[in-house]
Amino acid sequence: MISKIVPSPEAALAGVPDGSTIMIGGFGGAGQPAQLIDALIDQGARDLVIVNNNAGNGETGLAALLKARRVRRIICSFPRQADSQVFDALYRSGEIELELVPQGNLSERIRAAAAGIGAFFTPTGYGTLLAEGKETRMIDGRGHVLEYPLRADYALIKALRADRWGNLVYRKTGRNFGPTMAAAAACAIAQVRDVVELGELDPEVIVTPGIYVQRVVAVGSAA
Amino acid sequence: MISKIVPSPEAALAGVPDGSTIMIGGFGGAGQPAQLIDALIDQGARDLVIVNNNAGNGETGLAALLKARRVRRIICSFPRQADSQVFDALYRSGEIELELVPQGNLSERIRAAAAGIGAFFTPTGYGTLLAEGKETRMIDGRGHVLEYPLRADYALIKALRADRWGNLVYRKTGRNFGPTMAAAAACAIAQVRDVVELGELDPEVIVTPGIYVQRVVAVGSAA
Amino acid sequence: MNRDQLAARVARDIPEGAYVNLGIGLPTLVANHLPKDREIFLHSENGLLGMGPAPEPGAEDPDLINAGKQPVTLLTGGAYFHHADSFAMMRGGHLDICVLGAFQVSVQGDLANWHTGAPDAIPAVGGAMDLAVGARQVFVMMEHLTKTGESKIVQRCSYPLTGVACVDRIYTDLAVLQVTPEGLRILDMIDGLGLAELARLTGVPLLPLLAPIH
Amino acid sequence: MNRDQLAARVARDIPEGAYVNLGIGLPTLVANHLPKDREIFLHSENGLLGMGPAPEPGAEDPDLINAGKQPVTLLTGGAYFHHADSFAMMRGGHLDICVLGAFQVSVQGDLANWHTGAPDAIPAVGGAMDLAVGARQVFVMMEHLTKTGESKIVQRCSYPLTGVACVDRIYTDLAVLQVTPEGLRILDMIDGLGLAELARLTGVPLLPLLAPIH
Repeated sequence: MISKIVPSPEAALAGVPDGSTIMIGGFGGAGQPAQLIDALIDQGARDLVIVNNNAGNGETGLAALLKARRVRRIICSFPRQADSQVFDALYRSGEIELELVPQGNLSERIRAAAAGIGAFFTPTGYGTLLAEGKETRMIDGRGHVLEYPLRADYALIKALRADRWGNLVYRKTGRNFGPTMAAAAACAIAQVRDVVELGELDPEVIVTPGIYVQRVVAVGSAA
Repeated sequence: MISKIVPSPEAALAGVPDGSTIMIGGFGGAGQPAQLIDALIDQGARDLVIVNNNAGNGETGLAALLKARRVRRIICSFPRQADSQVFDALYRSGEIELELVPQGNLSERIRAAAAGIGAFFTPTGYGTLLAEGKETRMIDGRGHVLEYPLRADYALIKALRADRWGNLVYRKTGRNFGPTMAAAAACAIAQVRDVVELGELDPEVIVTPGIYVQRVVAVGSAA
Repeated sequence: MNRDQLAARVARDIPEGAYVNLGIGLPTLVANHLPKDREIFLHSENGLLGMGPAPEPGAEDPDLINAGKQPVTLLTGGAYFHHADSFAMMRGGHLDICVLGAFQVSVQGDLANWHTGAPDAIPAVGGAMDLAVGARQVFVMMEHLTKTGESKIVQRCSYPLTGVACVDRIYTDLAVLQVTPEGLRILDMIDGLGLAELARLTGVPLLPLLAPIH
Repeated sequence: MNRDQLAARVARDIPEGAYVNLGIGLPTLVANHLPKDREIFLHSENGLLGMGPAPEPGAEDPDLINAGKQPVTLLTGGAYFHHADSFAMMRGGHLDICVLGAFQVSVQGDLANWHTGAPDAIPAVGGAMDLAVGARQVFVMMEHLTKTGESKIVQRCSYPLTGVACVDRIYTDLAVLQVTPEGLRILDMIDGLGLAELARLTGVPLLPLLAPIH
């Protein structure tokens, strides 16, 4: 009998090696896998490449991971915010690399990795600083930039409910990057509020089929 | 007050000009918009380009449209079947053009049109007859073919339920091409079993948001 | 024209049934001025369509926020989707209108709104470039002049671009201008401002109002 | 080895927890032989994961079919999705195994299974090319010889290709062969068949069994 349920965030993060590329879901607080990020901090892997929409807020979560000097490089769309002081300081002192990607290209590169697309031409970013050095092409009279898939070793995401096969449903705008990051990572780890019995999730309504999920941990309403 | 509901299949097909490119959903009988196809036959537009997974079965539906000599060209993945005699005869006599596309490339080209992707490299079909004449590229040591988006003037699809904003949910494997075809067409027309009040479709569960749907017709359980 | 008047002016041009994304900052104000008798569908790029107003105090839901990370509500009939689907919706040309703030807009419709280009600035782009290229019509909404009195409408942007030739219309506190192949055409001006004065303040050639558009 | 024995032989090599697509035709038989004590997830490219057996007569649902357009059921815990998502699942390398029929397989693992190449044939490809490139392991399941006694395992395919160097393992009524950079290695043979006889029937060089694999 297959069960992807693990007993704790610690167990969920077991075995993450140094140098891993890790996608972290969430947009603002919505969909942010806070317990998994804390477990990653405790777990100790370093020299990480992180993919997230932002680059940490305040002093907790992703910002705390950065502050612990565990991240070599961050790939994101919107690092600078009012409370991104940890990232800002590391960036200004040259202690972290930044790859800035327009948000839709970030999403689509993750989706391309999930979907086995080798590369794609997108109009987003054409003619801007963020396309410098990239291959471009006019298609139907419009400028496009060639972008490549973004894969990860791990994805840490947050969903609402899961079953033992790893099927997931999300809650409101907490869905955001979860489904595509899960599918783009070799090992997708989901923290959920509840684990339910197989069959309690309506097959019409499952957003992430279990094929994309390797480990699930229930964290209760703390999530 | 916005309502995309139209009173009949005839009204749903009003104004389709000759020469239109029309996507038709369905895989086998599942998700096949039979009433809309019949209404297209009645409507009279000719010189059509049809996008469908198949090329008609038996003597009804798409096969009847073909038999009426209304289709100039068909873009599909699996034309030849035990009961595709109408297509077979037209093809052998040179009366219809065929563009044969691997099924996943067909889906992904429709999705690219919906998603504003200019072109994409796919491994599917590389090194085969269906890639002849196409641009290819090695990416990470693997051969890829460059494929372009497939857009349509109209999409005819079948869903289970809709509301007046055009939000749709589907039923089981009847979902198939519906969501992507709706989003790839300038005018997506959905036949549904039931029209429900706004708010009766759970926002977590809507598969096709109304932005992708222009006309909806309820056909009852005949669908 | 103050910020609310400007927001009301933009709102007036959004027709019933339009699918609209309102960018972060000044454009957000437009939501407050949409005519109540029109059904207009607001999109937020973090994954919702049919965005409603801010919740009552105390009714905020941390899982229901907009692209500016502010708590919002969902209208009856709205829907949620994931990020890649949301940006596909934007990039695919399905939104009728997006309204964006700007540092500068050029006469060709080039947009600069994400980066000052200052050497020590930490850049952040978010969804700005996707909105710029994706919507059927891109409206820019901004002050006509900088705080130091320079025109934000320019022959050529000096700030790094967000998108090339992507802006369709510019709404400022002084005028409404349409980007056309011939140049910027005046659609509307505030009362009491003359064409010569507007042209002087703007510093680029302007084509006069052709005829009333409504 | 008859068709059912062959299907049982393939089924034996599918481990618990595997995500598997069984192609149309002969591979469909594998489903009947999967060990009942293993949870194995069957995918069908028209948009379901967790496919169950055929329904009882009279319980067919026209909206619940497989890629062969036959009525099927959904297991408890299964899920539906749309076509583009389904092919993304295949192309993205998420399926552990797909089992395909074939006209020919070459020693390099080239696969020909969609088109005879006959000049008057009407071609039809369906999802064959997507399955060939997408799954982590591609198993081919076929008769070793054509009806006229020619080997279907060839130095170079004469039929049009479905995919290049995509096959990992070949199951026939005579043997199981692994495609390796050094050539085809024998993993298993039916009782009573000698290596020399297998090599003679096959007509291409074969590498002998190294050691028991289990």
